[in-house]
Amino acid sequence: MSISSLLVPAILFFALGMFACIIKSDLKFPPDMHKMIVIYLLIGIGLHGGKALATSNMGDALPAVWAALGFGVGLPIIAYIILRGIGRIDPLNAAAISAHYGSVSAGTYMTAVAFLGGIGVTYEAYPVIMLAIMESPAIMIGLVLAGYSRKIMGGAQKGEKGMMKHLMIEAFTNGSILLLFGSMAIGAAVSDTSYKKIEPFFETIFMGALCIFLADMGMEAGKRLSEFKKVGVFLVGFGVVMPLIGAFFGIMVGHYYLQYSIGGVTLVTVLAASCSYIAVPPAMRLAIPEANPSFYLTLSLGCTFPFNVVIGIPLYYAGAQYLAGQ
Amino acid sequence: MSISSLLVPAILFFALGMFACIIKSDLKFPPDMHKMIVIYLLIGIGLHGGKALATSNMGDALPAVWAALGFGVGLPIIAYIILRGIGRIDPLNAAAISAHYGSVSAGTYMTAVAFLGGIGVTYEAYPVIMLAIMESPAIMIGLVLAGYSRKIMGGAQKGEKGMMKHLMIEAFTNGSILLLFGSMAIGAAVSDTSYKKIEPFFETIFMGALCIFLADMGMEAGKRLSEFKKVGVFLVGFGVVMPLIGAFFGIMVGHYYLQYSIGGVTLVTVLAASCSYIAVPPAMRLAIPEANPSFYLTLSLGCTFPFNVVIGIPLYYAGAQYLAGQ
Amino acid sequence: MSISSLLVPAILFFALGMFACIIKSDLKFPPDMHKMIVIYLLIGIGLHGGKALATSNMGDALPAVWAALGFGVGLPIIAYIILRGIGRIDPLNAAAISAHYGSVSAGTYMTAVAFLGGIGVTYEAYPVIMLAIMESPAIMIGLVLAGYSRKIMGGAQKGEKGMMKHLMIEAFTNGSILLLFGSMAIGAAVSDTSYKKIEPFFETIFMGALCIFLADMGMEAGKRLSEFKKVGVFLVGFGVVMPLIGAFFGIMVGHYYLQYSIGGVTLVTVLAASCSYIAVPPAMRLAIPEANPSFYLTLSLGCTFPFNVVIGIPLYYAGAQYLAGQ
Amino acid sequence: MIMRPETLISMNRIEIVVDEESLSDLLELCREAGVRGYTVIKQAGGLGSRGERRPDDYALEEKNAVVILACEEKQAERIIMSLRPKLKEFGGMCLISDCQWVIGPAASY
Amino acid sequence: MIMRPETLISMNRIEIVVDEESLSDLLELCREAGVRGYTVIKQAGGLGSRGERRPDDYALEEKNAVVILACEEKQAERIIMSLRPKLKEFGGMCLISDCQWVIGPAASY
Amino acid sequence: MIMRPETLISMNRIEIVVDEESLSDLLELCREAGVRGYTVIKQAGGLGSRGERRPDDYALEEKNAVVILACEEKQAERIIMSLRPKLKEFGGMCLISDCQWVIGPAASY
Ligand SMILES: Nc1ncnc2c1ncn2[C@@H]1O[C@H](COP(=O)(O)O)[C@@H](O)[C@H]1O
Ligand SMILES: Nc1ncnc2c1ncn2[C@@H]1O[C@H](COP(=O)(O)O)[C@@H](O)[C@H]1O
Ligand SMILES: Nc1ncnc2c1ncn2[C@@H]1O[C@H](COP(=O)(O)O)[C@@H](O)[C@H]1O
Ligand code: NA
Ligand code: NA
Ligand code: NA
Repeated sequence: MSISSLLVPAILFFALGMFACIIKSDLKFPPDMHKMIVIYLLIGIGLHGGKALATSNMGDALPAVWAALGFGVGLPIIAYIILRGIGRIDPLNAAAISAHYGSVSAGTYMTAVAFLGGIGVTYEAYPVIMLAIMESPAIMIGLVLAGYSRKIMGGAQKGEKGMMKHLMIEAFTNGSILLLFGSMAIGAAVSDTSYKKIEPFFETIFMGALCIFLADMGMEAGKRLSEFKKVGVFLVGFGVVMPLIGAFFGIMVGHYYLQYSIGGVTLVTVLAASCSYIAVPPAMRLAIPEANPSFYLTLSLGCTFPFNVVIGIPLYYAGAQYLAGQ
Repeated sequence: MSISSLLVPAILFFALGMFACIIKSDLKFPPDMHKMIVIYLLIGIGLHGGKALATSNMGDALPAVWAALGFGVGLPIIAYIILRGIGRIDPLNAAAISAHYGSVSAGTYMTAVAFLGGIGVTYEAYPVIMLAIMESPAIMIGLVLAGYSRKIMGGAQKGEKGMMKHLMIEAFTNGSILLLFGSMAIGAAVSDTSYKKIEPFFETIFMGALCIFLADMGMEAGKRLSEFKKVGVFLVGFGVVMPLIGAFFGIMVGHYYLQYSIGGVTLVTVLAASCSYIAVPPAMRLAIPEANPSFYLTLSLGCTFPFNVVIGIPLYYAGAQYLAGQ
Repeated sequence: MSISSLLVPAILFFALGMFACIIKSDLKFPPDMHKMIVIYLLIGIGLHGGKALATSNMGDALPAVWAALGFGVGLPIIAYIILRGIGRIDPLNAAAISAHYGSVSAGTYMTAVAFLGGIGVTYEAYPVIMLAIMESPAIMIGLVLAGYSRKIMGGAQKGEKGMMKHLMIEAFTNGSILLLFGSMAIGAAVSDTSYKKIEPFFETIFMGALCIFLADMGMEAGKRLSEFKKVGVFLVGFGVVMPLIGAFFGIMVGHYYLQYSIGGVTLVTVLAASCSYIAVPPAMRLAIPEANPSFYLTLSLGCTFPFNVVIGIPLYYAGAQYLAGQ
Repeated sequence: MIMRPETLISMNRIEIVVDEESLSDLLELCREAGVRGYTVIKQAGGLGSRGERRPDDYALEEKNAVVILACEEKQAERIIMSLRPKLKEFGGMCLISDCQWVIGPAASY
Repeated sequence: MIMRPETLISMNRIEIVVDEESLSDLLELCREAGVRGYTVIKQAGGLGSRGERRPDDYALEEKNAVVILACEEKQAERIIMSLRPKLKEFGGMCLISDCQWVIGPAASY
Repeated sequence: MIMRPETLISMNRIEIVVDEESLSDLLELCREAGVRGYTVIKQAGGLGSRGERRPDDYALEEKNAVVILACEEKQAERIIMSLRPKLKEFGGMCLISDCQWVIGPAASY
């Protein structure tokens, strides 16, 4: 694997976006462009995943589901303990931040797919199921942690029950999750002839569209860099260490429990290491209005996402190679 | 024709959009995305049609033009008689609704094209001309029906003449119609070498883009379902029966008068059965401000469009097969 | 070269857009659509250029750089002299207009690329560098001319220095320029395997997307036609003659100094003949607030751009052919 | 104001800011209170008791809507009284001030 | 208001809502009446005598524009007088109220 | 106004129009002056001493932002005094008028 094969266009565009932001360029993508590309990418990844799953044994997908639920529940608890125990972060902010780390970043996942594609590595069909599943439990655990935090703070538990139900519904009707699940179902249902007709749009041009998405994410991440001071050294450090902790569990589960190939292990690791910036932030804003959104957004978008895209993915891949004894 | 070949991705995405709306998901596509895709699809269909027409005998297109004008004038009158005679709908609302049924839905047409493509059925080049022609006469007839309605109601005829001229101009300078005609002209004019260069954008990825369009239409249709109560049982029923009446004339004209192949007859039937939601609603809002827009929009988007997309198209295709003796 | 080979779809779509505007159609593309396509096209042209440059000798690019700087500095001075000497235009408006003619229009450049592609003519990799370079010096010269104008008008020189620095920074951090340079760098850096993955998006469908861009530009140009009266006969004439003067220098430099092929000479001529409507207008609005924006925008978008797209490009190509003795 | 009384009618101008999600509830209440005209501006942002709300934030889009409503004093009172119990829940703000309606357009107040 | 008179100028604030299609005619009239400053907010929606107008409706986009205009009382009267005959045609609404212009920015009224 | 005093609080309504680029500076100043609530509408256009500004122009997008701010009279004075020196630089306009805050939503003024 040469250096030039590491220069995946998607990642370079991410760097370009970040660079534009750092030199204070007036480069700006229309907000709707970003939304459109996200919709497109989610459908594309769903269709592709669904098609792959249709040809594989559905029973074999079960361990992936368990792993996803395990990450969704376990990682936020670990994050919460670190934030409270080592960082002395106040309970509600700790709960809000933790929830993000149980969830996943579809952008990071797709970058990893681009990375593997760039170096010609194949992977299993199951990680995409994990991508679709992991957002919901993380929101639930975030709410449980918030309830716990409020209890230890002795505060009122006003309307917790109603909120719980409200958020559970939201976690399952969330647009991104629905789009991903729906496209997976469609990808699995349609005939090969039909799929061929939509393949040029959803697969052939996918990697190029991903570049534009990542350029935009780079600008978004760059914007958040300026908030590092407000967020503090500990939290910025957490934004780099927590993905590594997640990655440790991810690589172990991927290799020993799921027993996937190098590509598959890399993807599972990326899922465990990444953290949400789509469904979880609005849910936490609603569930824990006392928490400061600039904390979790800066960590997620300004810290963990860039770390995973630029350093994490090649690192996790190297780790997966090492475990596989290559 | 197996069940799975009926599962055209475009129609499944329509169902997904409707489902998202029914379970009250927060899934939402940017409004500009929809406009962009419509522009793209209209150009794509126009170019494709123009290219096909360039290689066919222009004289043979004339019957299609007569058929289009016949539908545009005849169907609204039938609709008006039903709405007034059976439904006892007040004259101005009846006029506004009727106009929609003389016109066509490009979205339904493209879904039918996707459907035929999915099962590998070919069709004539002429129906696309009908698509471009049918919007304008329907608006004119709507205006005539409104004038007639006002007369029988004994109301003032203020400024009818000026409005007539204004709307005639608008019917011919309407953006969508212009785009369709313009692209047809361009498709017919350019050389094969030139066409090859733009084909990947306007043809190869067309079917995928159509999926996103239909997902959005599904959400739009889903939103209108909640208005069924306001609109009343008769009108909802009309929204299902009227396309069937249109389809009857369509299939007869397509098979006996135009003598097209099964694919061509299906498209002609779809044109006659479908009803506008692009050029006619704003025209009627202007021409008949007394009419309640939620009536015609609910019928068009919430009733007739979903009916045609999900049930109508396969039904019309089966009918065309039956007539052709297959 | 037959007439039909001149009927490049991109140019026909430009005509369609202008036609829509002239007949007062309500056709309108969402503003964000235009921005998105511009972003896409700039990246596409950058990547393609970068890839081509990576395989060519970088030392050979130097003459192109000198030519670009020469055009950027020389053409505005010529324009200023004509505007002041013949047209008796007031100094500040003259300065603002002049700056535009030292710069380039990426849209015209891409149309020329489409034109050459349509007739199967190849070209050198270097003109794209000129495209990226020429925007900045033109802004600088505009500022110098404004300073000179203010001096001969005896006005106050308030804050000239600060403005100079501010605009210099802006000229180099301008989003479009950054996108172009960045994509060139990425195109040059990535491996062929990686490039292949993004090629379908950035190259295969490029020409089709360009059509939509040009349809929109046609509407924009059409809108400006109505301002011709306000701008006056002299300036409208200048908007046609100035590109021809630029073209003269362009074709000479392209043929005798750079010694490019017919395709390359055509592109260099187009660069010299075209005039900016992206980075220069906002810079001039800031630097010379006294100048009337409707002057330079009408000239650039309503006059020079349509002239170059419809008449200029084939003319410059014919000129290049003539010089090459074909 | 030296304009003649047949030109102007004394009225109240009510200006309400709420989350976009609460907008349809608010407008429903308004219509129930007999309001016959209002103007809505969406995509607004702001600062309030719940902190900043940014309609153009990338990951956390929070949009406000501004509702402007001109009506006669009596009607204003009725509206305010029927809105008040819900205002607490909606959050945002509700202002009322005096203004003159320039006679001309069809009366929609 | 206890602020000193050199800080504030008594003025009128005119607020007009019309269809976006009528906006350019309205602004043309304003400029003819000598208006030297106004602010325009587009993409507004609302309810009025012609029913609801929704700027974000899928099939029937109807947009209003809000024009805000600060000017001296005399100027306001002139504007109102020259606008009034057209207001009937434009529809929408036109409000006028008192306000104070905070001296500071270049006078554009 | 015949409404009871426990319903309404007398307040000032400040309305500022500036370029979108100056908006963050303006809001920074507001927050420094202790403002606890404001509403922002972006994408506005207008006419002023620097000519027309069009937010939807193709080649020359110039956007204004409208800031609406309700606060108590004393606070208003403080805000105006601390804004005034910068208003010249920002351009645009700043209006102040009287209004009533309808008690109900959490106090954010
Ligand atoms: N004093 C105020 N002046 C202007 N707008 C306000 C004020 N207080 C609240 N708002 C608006 O109301 C929204 C919601 O306020 P809140 O419910 O207090 O968070 C804010 O985002 C502002 O747009
Ligand atoms: N009483 C009112 N208060 C606020 N806005 C109004 C009022 N009446 C009309 N409008 C606005 O003016 C637009 C057109 O009104 P109309 O011409 O009466 O249909 C409406 O869509 C509203 O945005
Ligand atoms: N008299 C006024 N009434 C309303 N808005 C104004 C007025 N003067 C200026 N503005 C607004 O302030 C912006 C900038 O004004 P200026 O700095 O004077 O060019 C204008 O584009 C308008 O939106
Ligand atoms: Na994670
Ligand atoms: Na029909
Ligand atoms: Na030039």
